[in-house]
Amino acid sequence: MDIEWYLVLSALLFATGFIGVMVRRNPVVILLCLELMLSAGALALLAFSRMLGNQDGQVFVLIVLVVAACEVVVGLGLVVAMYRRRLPLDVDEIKELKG
Amino acid sequence: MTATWAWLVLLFPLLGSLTIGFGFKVLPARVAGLIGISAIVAAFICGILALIGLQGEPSESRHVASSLWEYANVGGLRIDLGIYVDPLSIFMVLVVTGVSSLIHIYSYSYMKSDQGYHRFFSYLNFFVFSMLVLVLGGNFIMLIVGWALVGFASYALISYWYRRNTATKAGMKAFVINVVGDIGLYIAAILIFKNLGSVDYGTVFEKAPEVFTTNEWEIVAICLCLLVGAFAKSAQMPFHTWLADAMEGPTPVSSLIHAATMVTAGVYLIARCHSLFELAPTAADVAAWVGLATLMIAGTIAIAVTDLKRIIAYSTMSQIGYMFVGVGIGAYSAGMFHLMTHAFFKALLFMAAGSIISAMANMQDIDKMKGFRKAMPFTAAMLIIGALALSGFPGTSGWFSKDEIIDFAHFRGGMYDWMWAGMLIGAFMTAVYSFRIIFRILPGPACKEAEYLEEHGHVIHGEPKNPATGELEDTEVGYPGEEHHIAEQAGGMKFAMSVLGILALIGGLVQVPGVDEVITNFLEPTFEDSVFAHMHPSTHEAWVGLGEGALISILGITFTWFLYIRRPDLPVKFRERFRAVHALCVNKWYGDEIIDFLIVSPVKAFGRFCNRVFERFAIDGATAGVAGLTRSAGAAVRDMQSGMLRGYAVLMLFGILAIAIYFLIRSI
Amino acid sequence: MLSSIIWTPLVFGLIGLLVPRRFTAWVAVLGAVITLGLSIGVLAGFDPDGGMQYVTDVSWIPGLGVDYSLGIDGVSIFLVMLTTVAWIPAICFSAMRSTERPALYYLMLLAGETSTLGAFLAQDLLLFVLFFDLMIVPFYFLFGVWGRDRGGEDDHAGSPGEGAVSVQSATLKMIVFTLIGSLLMLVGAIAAAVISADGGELTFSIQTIVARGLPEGSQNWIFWFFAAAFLVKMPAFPLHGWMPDSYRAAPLPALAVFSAVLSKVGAYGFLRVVLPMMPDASDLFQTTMLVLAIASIIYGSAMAFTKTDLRLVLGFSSVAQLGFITAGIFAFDSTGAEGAVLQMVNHGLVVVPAFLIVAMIAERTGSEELGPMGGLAKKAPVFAVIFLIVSMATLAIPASANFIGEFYILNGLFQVGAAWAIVASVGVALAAFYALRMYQLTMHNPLPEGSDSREISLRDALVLVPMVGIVVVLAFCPQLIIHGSEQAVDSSIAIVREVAK
Amino acid sequence: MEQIAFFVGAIGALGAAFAVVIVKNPFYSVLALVIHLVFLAGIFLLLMAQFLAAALIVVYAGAVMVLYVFVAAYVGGIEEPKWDSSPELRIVGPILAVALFIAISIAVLGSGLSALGTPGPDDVPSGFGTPEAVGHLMMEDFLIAFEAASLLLLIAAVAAIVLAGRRREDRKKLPGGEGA
Repeated sequence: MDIEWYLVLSALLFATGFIGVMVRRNPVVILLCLELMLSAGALALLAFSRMLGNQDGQVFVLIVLVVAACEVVVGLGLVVAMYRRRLPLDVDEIKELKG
Repeated sequence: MTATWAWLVLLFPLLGSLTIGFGFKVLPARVAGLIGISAIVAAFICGILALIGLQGEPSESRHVASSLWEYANVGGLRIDLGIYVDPLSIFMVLVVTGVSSLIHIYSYSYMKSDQGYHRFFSYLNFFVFSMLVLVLGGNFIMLIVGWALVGFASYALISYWYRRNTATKAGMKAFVINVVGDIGLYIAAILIFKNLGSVDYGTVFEKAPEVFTTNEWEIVAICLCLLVGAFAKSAQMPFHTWLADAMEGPTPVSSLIHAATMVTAGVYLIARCHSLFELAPTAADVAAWVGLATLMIAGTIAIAVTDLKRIIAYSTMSQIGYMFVGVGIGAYSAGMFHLMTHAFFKALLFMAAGSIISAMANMQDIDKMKGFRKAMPFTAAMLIIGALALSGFPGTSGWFSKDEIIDFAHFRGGMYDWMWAGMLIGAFMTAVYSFRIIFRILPGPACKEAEYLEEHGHVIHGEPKNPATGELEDTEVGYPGEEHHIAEQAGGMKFAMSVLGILALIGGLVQVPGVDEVITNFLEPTFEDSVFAHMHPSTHEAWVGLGEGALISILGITFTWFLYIRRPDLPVKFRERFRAVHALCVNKWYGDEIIDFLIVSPVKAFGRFCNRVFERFAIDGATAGVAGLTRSAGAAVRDMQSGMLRGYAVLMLFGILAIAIYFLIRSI
Repeated sequence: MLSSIIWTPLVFGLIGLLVPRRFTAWVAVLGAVITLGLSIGVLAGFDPDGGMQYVTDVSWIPGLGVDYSLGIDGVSIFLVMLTTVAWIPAICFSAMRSTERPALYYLMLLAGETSTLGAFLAQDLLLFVLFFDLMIVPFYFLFGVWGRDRGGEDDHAGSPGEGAVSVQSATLKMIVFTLIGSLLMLVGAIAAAVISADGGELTFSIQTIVARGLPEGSQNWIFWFFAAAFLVKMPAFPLHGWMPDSYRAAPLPALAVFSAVLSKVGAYGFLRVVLPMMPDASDLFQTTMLVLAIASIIYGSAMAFTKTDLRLVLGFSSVAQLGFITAGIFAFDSTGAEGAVLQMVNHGLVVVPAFLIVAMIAERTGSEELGPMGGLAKKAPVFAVIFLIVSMATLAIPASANFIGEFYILNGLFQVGAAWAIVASVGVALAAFYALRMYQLTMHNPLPEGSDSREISLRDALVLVPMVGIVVVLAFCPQLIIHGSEQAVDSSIAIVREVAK
Repeated sequence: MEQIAFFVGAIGALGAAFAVVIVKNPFYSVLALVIHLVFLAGIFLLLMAQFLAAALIVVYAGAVMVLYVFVAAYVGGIEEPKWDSSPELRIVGPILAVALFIAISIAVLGSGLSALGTPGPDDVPSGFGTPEAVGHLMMEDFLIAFEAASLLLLIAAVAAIVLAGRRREDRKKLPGGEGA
């Protein structure tokens, strides 16, 4: 299987994730979509790693996974905090940071 | 050697001023006064030694230039800290130091009870130093330096009693008008440098005839700029308004600075630059005509005002007008001669006036004075001598000097005959106003101050009042003290006035037409390059002129006698009848108002406009505009900052896409 | 050597943070004095005909061609001397009074000295811009933290006649104006370096850029980018909008050095950067610059004699004086430019004591407004004489070095056109009026109730007298400065004179 | 064989991804993501990344997703409100995403890398993608990155506790509230 295919798949997954970020309003789902985009990135990295026969890319992916985990932890922490404060779980409603 | 003596002439007054100034806490008042006097006397002696040294030279090389160090030198504009000694400057040095010595001696007694004794002598010595820089300076920049320093000293002494608002205002007026004159000199010096490549007297006067043709506009411009300086310093029209106000200063100051020396600097300037003025006859005529106008107008004012010191001040303006006419029409040595005799009799008049004013407890209005003849015989005698010399009574010094100028105008003829006529009218007015003082103050029943003096032997104690406004004085600071001294009782004053009285009487004998012409001969080396050097009225013509002068003077005195002694009701009637004329004269021909209207008000209005309108709307407006722009730009961006997370995502995507597309297009 | 001059003040400022509170001020004084000593050492070894001297040149950011390059010539040496001299009285004056948060205050003052010296000594365009921008930072804090609101409802001391000013808005105005100028100058500097490199090796060295030259078209806009920064800093009409408020809010010792020295950096920049680097543009815009300069003179003088706040009188008189300096520089004449350099030093030397005197007057009368003052000379003859000398030097009375400076400037202007000189000389007459008015309304006239006429204290006299002494010495021999700077000034204007021909 | 495996994995991963985006209930979204990750792990295997495939399943699909499930269950299956403040995003979003996809594809395929058209070199070092090889790299070449990542993880853990933990004043206000 040519590397191109993997890269195109990765691009598709990334775009799908982005659609989710733009369209959905539930923070949990947006976080999930971010996971999608990250995994797409990981896929691209692995594809290049395979193409070059170099395992550095695999280490990158591992780091990406760690970062993703961190992001999940913080993101979900925020979601829980929002819920605790009886805030609506809708990113459009949470806009106190506007200028 | 001559140069060394000349430098010493400068050094002594400066040292005196600094010693008194720095030692004001240590030195007893008497000692300070003595230091002041001895510094000036030392300068006078050095002046005489310099004169002897100079006379030892052959006539054609009778000028010495000397320089201490290079003061500034850029792009060919080299300025030396230098002096230029020739008969003219030595003449001025002797007049200045001589009269100053006497006035210092006078002040030593007169200012005795003043609280700022040290300050007074320090300033006075500094003034003499500055005046000597002015007359000795070896280039136009040194001239400007001296010119401005005397202006400063004059300011400091006019507002010497600085607690008086009137005094500080008068000082300011004098200073600012003099700075305007300084600027005239700046521009003249720049023009001279531009055309002649130097500001040194020697080079300038030598090269000027080669560079300029007669009445070329540039030389006329130079001379007119010099005249601005001269008019301002010598209180000629239209810069004359400050001199009368300058009488706020102590009387010795009026006597020294505003009569005998500083105000005649303009005459010295024209005489010094005579080779320039002869290349620009138009400018010289301007000087003469302005002098004539000033002498006549000042004469009318002097007849009308009633403040004793101001009458003498206007007479000073008038006499300087004569000098301007003299040096303007080419009678240089006559002009300088009149400068000298004027210094004698005008200083004398002021001293006598000071004596009377202290007897009046600082009142200066001649309407209130009467009958001092018996109370103050010595002062009265001196006052009469001064008035006689001023009005040109036959035999006195004023007779010889003034009539020499008048005569020269007639001698030149043509347009100058008009000046001759004008000056004769002026001479008549001179006699009137000088004897108006005499006849109002001396004879008649004694006023209460004179009576008090006669009975008690000391002057009456008055309320401390500002003589100009009648306000009560703040006696705590800069107060002239309980009493000034009067000439009858103070040795110093008596001595100074006696010497001046003698000089005023017989000083003219040095220059008697056909007999001896000391001044003319002495000054000849300076003026020998002049086209008028060998133009003199014949002895016969000169004596005819003197006869006319004597006639006018005696007529004037008789007329005044008739007016004030014989028919004292007439002046009042005149005043009633010609109310408008009288108002014009009393208000100094509205000179203050005209200057105020033409210059001061527009400048003030401009300042107000800048402050209230321009600053507020243009500058603050622009600042506010910049701030507003920033704010609205912020507002525009703020709207994009919606807090909508998804919106941000979209924007980010737009950005990513834009960058991607840019690189894609580039890679094609 | 030059590096040690630049950094010594900052080092002492930092030491001041470490020592006990009561020594802080004296550490700062020591730092300023050592800096002065170093600069005197440089002056002693300075050769007036030697061009650029004491050169330090270390590669700093090689990729961009930026060097840490210092050097001193006839123009900068006297401005460095002025800086190191001017800071001492300001610091001593503060040291004799208690200050809030002294360690930080002196650190800021000394950091200001470091950056100012850096601007005068930098020979690399980017280094110059950097120091130029750094200058404003310590003064922003000095004005913002140690300044105070003025002229409010009950603020008798703050000259209510001139309206109210808050520190925040004043400092904000100042920083916005200066930053806009500085940013434009940064753009101009980068553009100058890039354009002059023309694809070759990039360098910011001023001398190299001057040698390479800039194309005429680019000069025209780069000129204005630099001019904007310098004119704001001076400040010149009509870019002085920040000045009145900041001057009123600022603490006086800091204001003294700010007005005396920082304004000169702008004029210095014209002479060091603009004229040699952009000769064609300078020639092209000569008339515009002269109009601005003359407008500054007239406008500054007119404002100075209508203002009643002493600080504003001095501030607007600075506007007028800087107008003279700019006019002298843009006359492209060796007398004019030399006069301008002389005047920079003179004005700096006069302004420092003037502002400190204002502070002392305020201590006596509790006010900085001219109206209700007067009569202070009553029991303070020495104080009055010092102020009199300062006022006379301010109005450039002949016999002061200021007069020689002004006279040379007028002479230079006259070579451009008589009308310029005549209009400019109106400023001389107005100066006489406002300087004397300032002196008279404080020292003369009756003493009002509540004012305390008190002689200057010995310690304050020790601060002021040396400054006045320098003014007097220079009055006797301005040639000291002229001789040292003539060659450098001539070389600064040589290129533009070529072009102008 | 390889192609079949790829297409199965690709279709499964894509389908699950769409499901994540489309499904209304967040709980189902989480489950869809788990499915997506399983298919993705298969594709990882095709790329000779055995260790990562395992890590993806164990750490991600296992541990992290459990966290999601907990949170989704905790906050409840909230339906999104019908009213959308910016409905145009429903159209604009996909269009932009497609544009992004096209841009990335052009960038990748048009880059002219000749190796893209190959399945990659055959002579990969032995043990490519094994835990041993990755572990060596991690402990030798990328030690700092590894340590940094672990620190990041620690910080994130603390942050989560701070964020989700109940504040003291909250506790005072609601003494009977749910424990933190």
